[in-house]
Amino acid sequence: MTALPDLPYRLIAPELVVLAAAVVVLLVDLWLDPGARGSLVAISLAGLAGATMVGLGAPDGTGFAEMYVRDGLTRVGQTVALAAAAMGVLVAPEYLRRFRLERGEYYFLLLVSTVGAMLMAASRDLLMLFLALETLSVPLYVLAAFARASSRSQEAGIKYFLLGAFASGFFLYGVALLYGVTGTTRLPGLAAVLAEHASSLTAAAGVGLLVIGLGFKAALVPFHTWAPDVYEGAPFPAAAFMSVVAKIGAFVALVRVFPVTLGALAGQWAVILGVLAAITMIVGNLAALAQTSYKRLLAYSSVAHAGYLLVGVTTATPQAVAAVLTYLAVYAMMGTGAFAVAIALERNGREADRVDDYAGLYARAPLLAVVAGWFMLSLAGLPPTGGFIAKAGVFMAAVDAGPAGVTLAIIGVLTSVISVYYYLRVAYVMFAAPAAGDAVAGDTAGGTGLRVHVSPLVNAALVITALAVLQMGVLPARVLAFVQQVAGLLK
Amino acid sequence: MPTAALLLLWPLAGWLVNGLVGRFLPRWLPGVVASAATGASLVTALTLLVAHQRAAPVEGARAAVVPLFSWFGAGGLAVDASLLVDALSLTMALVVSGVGFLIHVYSIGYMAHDPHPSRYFAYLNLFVFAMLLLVGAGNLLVLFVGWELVGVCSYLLIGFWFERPVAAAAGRKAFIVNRIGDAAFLLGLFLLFTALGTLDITAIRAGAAQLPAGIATTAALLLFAGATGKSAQLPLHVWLPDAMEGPTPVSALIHAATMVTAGVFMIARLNELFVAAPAALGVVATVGALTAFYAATIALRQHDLKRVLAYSTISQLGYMFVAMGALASAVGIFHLVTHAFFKALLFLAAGSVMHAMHDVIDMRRLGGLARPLRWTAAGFGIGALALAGVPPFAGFFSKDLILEEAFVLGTTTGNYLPYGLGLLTAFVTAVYITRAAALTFFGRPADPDAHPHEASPTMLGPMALLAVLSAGGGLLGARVAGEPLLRFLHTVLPVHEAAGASHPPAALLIVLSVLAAVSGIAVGALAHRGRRDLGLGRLGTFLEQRWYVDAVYDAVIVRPCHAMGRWLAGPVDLGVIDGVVNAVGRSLAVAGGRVRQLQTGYARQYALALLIGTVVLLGLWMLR
Amino acid sequence: MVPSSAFLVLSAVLFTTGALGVLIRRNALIVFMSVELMLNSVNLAFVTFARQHLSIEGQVAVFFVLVVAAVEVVVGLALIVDIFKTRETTNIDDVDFLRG
Amino acid sequence: MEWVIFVPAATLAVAGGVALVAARQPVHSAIALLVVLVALAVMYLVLAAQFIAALQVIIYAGAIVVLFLFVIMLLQAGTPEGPVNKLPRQRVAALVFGALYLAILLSAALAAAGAFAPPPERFGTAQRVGEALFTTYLLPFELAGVILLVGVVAAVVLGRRTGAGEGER
Amino acid sequence: MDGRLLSVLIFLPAAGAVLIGLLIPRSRESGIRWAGLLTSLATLAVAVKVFRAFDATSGSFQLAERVVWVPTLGVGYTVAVDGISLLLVGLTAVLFPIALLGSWASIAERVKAFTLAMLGLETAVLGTFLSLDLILFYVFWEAVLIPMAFLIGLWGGPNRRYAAIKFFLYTMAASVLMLIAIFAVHAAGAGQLGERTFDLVRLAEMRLPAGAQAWLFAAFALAFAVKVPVWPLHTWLPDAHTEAPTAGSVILAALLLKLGTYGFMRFGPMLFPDALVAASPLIAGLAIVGILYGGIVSWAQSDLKRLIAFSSVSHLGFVMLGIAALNTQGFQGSLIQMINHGVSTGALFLIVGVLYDRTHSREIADYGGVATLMPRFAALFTIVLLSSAALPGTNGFVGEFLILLGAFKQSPWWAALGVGGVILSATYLLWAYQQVMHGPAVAKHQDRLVDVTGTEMLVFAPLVALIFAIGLHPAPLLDRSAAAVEATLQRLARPTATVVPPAQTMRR
Repeated sequence: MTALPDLPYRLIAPELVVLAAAVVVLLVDLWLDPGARGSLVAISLAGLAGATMVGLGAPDGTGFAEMYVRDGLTRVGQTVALAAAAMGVLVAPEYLRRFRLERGEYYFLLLVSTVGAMLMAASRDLLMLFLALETLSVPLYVLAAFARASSRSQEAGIKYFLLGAFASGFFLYGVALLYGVTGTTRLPGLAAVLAEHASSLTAAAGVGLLVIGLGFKAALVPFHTWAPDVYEGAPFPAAAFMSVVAKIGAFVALVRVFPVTLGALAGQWAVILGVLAAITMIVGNLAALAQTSYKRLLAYSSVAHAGYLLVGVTTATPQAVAAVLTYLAVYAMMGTGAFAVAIALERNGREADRVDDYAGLYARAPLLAVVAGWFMLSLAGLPPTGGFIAKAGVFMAAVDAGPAGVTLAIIGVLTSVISVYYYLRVAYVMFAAPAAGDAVAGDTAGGTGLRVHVSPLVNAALVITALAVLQMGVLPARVLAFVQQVAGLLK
Repeated sequence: MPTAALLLLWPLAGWLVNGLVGRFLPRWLPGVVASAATGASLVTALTLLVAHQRAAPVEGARAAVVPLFSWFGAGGLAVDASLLVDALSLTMALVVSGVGFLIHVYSIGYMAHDPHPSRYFAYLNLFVFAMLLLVGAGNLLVLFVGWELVGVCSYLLIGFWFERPVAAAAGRKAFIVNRIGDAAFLLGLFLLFTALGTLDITAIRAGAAQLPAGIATTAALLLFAGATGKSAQLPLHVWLPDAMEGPTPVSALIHAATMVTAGVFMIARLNELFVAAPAALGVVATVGALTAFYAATIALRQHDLKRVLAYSTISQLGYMFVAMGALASAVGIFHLVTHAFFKALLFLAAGSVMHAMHDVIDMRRLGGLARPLRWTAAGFGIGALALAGVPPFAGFFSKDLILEEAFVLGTTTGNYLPYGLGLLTAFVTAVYITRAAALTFFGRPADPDAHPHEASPTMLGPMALLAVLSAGGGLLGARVAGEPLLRFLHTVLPVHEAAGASHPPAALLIVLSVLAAVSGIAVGALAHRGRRDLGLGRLGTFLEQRWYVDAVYDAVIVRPCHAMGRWLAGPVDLGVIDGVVNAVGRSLAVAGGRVRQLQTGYARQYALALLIGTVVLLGLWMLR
Repeated sequence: MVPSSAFLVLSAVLFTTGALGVLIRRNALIVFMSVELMLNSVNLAFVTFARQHLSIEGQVAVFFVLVVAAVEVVVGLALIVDIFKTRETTNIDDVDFLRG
Repeated sequence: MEWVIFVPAATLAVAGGVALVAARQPVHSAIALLVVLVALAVMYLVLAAQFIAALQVIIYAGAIVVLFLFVIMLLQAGTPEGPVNKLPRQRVAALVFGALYLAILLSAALAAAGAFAPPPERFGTAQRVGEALFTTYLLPFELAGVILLVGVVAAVVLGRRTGAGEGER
Repeated sequence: MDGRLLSVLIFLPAAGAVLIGLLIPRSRESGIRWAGLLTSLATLAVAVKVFRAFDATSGSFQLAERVVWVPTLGVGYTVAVDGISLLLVGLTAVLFPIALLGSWASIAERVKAFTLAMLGLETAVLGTFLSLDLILFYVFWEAVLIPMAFLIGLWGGPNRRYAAIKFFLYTMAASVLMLIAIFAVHAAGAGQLGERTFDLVRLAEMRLPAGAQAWLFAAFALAFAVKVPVWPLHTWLPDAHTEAPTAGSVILAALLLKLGTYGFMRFGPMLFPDALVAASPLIAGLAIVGILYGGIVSWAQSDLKRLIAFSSVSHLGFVMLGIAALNTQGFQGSLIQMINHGVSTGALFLIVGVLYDRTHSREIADYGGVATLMPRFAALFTIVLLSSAALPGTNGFVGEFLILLGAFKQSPWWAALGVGGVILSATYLLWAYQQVMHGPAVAKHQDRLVDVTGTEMLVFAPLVALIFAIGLHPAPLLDRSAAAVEATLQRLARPTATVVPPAQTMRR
């Protein structure tokens, strides 16, 4: 009978805190009179905040038989994920109330999914990674379908689920193959053995399948097809949350697997990832051009951003990795912010999803319009927003890395120009005077049926994200320094 | 403040006064102000002359440079606005301010009923200022400033009655044609600067001799091209006849007496440069001669009295260029002066005719005016005789000298064309001016119930003075009088004894030119007795259509350019250049639509996409 | 003694069959069963490699796959039931409101 | 002598797989799935994974397939797919790329194939696997628990009756 | 304040915008107008202070401020002024109050947004002229686009949306490649200088290999050329000009186009001297094409604003020609010409604005005989027109003269072709003037064509003053820029052996 191993629970304290919060939410929800659901939000936020504290305090180190590692990457990834989750919580309640979706499970699922993302950042074992991935995904499937009565929401759920399961099949087979070659699923061991079997077909296929599994979550073309439909169908706050948290998880994992673990074998995968990045940037932006639904537009934009992020992963220098993490942080903020704007709006009692629904927003709520415009600028990567710093960082790293990087960077900036068109179109609609054509059927006599739902929480989310984007755009030094130093640890 | 500066300041002040507050003054005042300003300049010019004479004996060449201020500089270039006071500039200044003053006075009467006197006189003063700046400039660039400014003034004054589209168009034409010349002038200027490193006229004159022949010739020709624009020589003469749309005094001052002579003056001013460029001189003389003849013939068949005078001006300017080309700058200037007198006189007379006939100027509708307008007629007569070159009137002396010099040119260079054409032109000149006089003043009035009345003293006075000058001005250059003007000018424009110049049989030449003049008058008088006008058949229409030059320009230059503009603006700019830009945008949008169609909404198909992606990706990966 | 290649071939075949099922069948239930088939083929691969490397990891992996598969089935079936309630169909092709 | 077991089992598995995919009725597919599962359980035994084989039978055959059958009954989804195929070219494309994919997979998997050494004592028993799960794989094991919890909650969320007009957008 | 004079200058308008945005409600329109105007005037005052503090005798960068901005990337907040940027800064500070005053009446709706956009734009433009850090420069450079696009898109003419998008995307598409080039220069700097920096002065100390220079300069040049705009990259300009509101057109023509020419003058010699020298014939060629093409096409326009837009293509062609001459006269001329074009074309757009405010028509055909109805206006128009046609005595002449002289020294043919533009400018300007102002007064809009008001006079007064002041006494400007121009041109000298010509030093 072997003794129980040491269990460094301090290492996984942040995850435990969030998990605890989730369970508490579940329990409280059971015997809570449906008036005081605010406490659930409070608990969730408290959990997330606590986890952040603990996480920043927790020591570096590995544990659980090398499966779990807490290093700079973990720390940054988890912090970003937690922040994104907090925003996700903030934007939810008012919307859920408006559409009678108030249920404690929402927060439970959200929190658990966050735990999944956090563990993806920390996994150093492929099986562990697989389970983290599922912990991230399964709640998202449910969140997508959270508005059960709405057939669109159901459709989002089933599509996301079906394709997700399909993709994880591929991922798993990849794990199996790598296990077959190396006899282990630990990333460090894997790297060591693969260094010998550099030319092994199995290894190549295995790694490739991993890319597909993670690429699916990250919505890389051609594994992105679920994203637009799911975002559109899912309830707004759910879409907001999944659009960022899934990306964070997936990309931190990609960084962990490729630059960090397989950095030595970059020659093998850099080209492939580069091609993927290029296709993703191009397709994502082009498709977004033609969208009339705000959610779909953001969906494709998130695809495009995945492309930019992947440029960083491909470049794989410490500088690039730092840039990717920065980008994730900025994206988390501006992405949620962009969704939050729409969540605060309602057109004739519908959720305001058509871009035209925002006509005359400036006349109705100038400040909101300005904030919205601000997020659009940031998403488009124009100075002086965080979006610019993020993109600049990635492309700069790419250019530093040499000709291939330059090519990617050029594709990147040119496609960003395309993106400017559809982002500014939204801003333009908001600021332009509501012309006759903009009026939506059933508009009240007051001109437009645009209603703004002032909710302190959503406003808080808007303010925080907007300021974060500003901070990253104007005074990014400290954040970048931190991330840079973190990236310095990887080598 | 140097006295020379006052020369410019008076009209400048007059311009500012009339331009800024003129509208609020009583309508008679602007004219007085303007005339006073010009008069003051005249006085200043005279005092300068006196000072200049006192400074030293006539023979010794003297040029006083009066620095005003440093305009601008960059790198090696330094442009200092300065005035150059010497015999040449003084002569010109006197002519400009003198004739200018008379015409100002005349205008007071002539424009008495015009609604915008202040604007008119403001322009007039501005012109005088610009012209004085031109003639007084000590720096080639400053000269160019005046050169352009007079162009603007002429644009403004030709188009003074801009309600009439014809006038507006004429003004524009004048400015643009001048601009073409000016462009060439600028290039010449650049060449001089790059070659000599300065634009100071004195320095250029000093350095010209050392210039390589090629550069000197090129520069001279470029500058001459500028002169053809300003002085209405072939091929840039087309604007001057149209300029007659302006008020008649303007035609007298600008388009006869002063501005158009700027080209001649400029060549005199840069005499040494042209001396250094014999080839260019040949061109100058030839172009001058051709222009003289060409314009004279056209004058034969014009019906508009002022147009007759306009072509006559072009023709006479041709004479001056012949003189310049013959290296007889002083003579050229002499003719410039006399021409200023009699041509101004003729125009003023024509003006008084218009005034009397309520702006009718078509000679076919005039006639028999000698009786009602006897003073005017007398003035016109004197001017005509002077123009025809009948001794002892002013024109005789100057033109005769020019012909002599042209003959000398022939003997030295073998190029007798200038002399031949010159002589022939003398005859034609006599004919057309006689015709004009006959049709206008003699015979039976075309319109019996018109009751013309003689002009006011303010108009007759200047005419009288000019008549005197036209009659006696010849003395300035007459050998009998000891050629005071010529000797005066020789201090700046020395006589160039060309190699192998055999002295011409002066007496014979005089006889010839007098013969040409007299016979011309006779022919003219006989041909147009009783105001019948001979049509000369085909030739007549050919001349009447000004040798079709304007038509050709219109067809070959103006229309094609405009058409090209439309073509470039439409098919090229919007069609191709902008088309490409828009095409890019559109193709992107289309691509976006395509990509969007791939998103069919069928989960199975998404799964297929995923599988295909996987196959391709793994394929690439493993095949590598 | 059966070589590991035999088992691997079998697993590959099964995986592909399952994938084809997902791509070709329109009945949501059959599609899910095809997914299960894919997962099972993965398990076979794991067990085979575990035997080959004589390391227990592969078998442990199978355990986790089983758990996840169970959860997925629960979620998936719940979704299908929901959709059936609103659309009266189990045909995955009828779920195509969202597109573009 | 393992071939004697392997060949029929493999045949069964493949046949079951094909049947699963090809069956007109979900019920038949479910049965086919069951066949495959059992066949694989046998394989596991051959591969010295007794415990896994047991789990296979208990969890899969015992729980999952049953769950499928329940739902099939519940929805009376016994009806075959309608004749209309909205994606005519899907099948061809699927077969082509499926074949390519199979090729890739085989080449990849076979490259990793290696000889079987005789397994050590009690390899693949519940004890061995259990030890691994509760020592080395403790964290994933706990995580698996979390996932199961999520499954439960998901069932609750998606399964309970919907309130009036809930989520109508 | 003196220590941070330039920062104050740059951010004063933005600060004012923020305050206005927060303190004054949208309804108080006149209050907003005044606040905006006062802010811009205050900025002008600071600019005057800068002029005072500037030492004309030195060609080095002055009043420098450098703050480490993003140490990890080597990005710094580095601003400083030299003789070249000084003049453009002055122009900017002068023109914004005029533009704001000029739109007093014409901008009726969303006054607040308009004012904020204008002030934001001023900060961006000033920042672009003053920043000496490549990233900072790029940030301001792009920041210019946003308010301008909104000015066009929200207060523009009927086709405003198309124009705004075209302006934004066209110029942006060209600039992004510059960003990549900036990164490349940065990378090269890291290699050669052993220091990760975007500091222009620092980077100018290295001399890149000719091949690299060619590519990188191409990327920079593309961005600048589109802004200028150099033929054939000009087609965004007519649309933008035509649709933009008067103030927008003024700023666009007077300042934004200068960003491009300034870019050539600033970055070409400092970072890519060899490439610039090599490319100068090409630049000159395109410039000449632009001069003639712009002139001829203007002549064929039926829309006043389009006509002026194409005239800008022609005038900016002169500026490029002067830059391509690569000698003192050329550079000085280009610099003066930038100012002149700012003044003259700005005034021309205001002139059109006066007409448009009254009749809401830009069609030349709709006018005729206006001079008889609006004599004072006619006088203004004539002055502006003559200055735009480069009549001696007005500002336009000095610039074009120096440019052509500089070009002539480089190659007589450049000048010979260039003077064609002098003729053309007279042609189309006088043509347009005659169509609009001369002839009998047409009945259309007659009643609405009242002569210019006092306010409008106030708008034009400073411009007219500048037209003559620069025309008669340009020395103050030329003297201030002379030293800097010399220092810049020094960089073009091929380095003898390995010694790199001294980069412009930086001092407080």
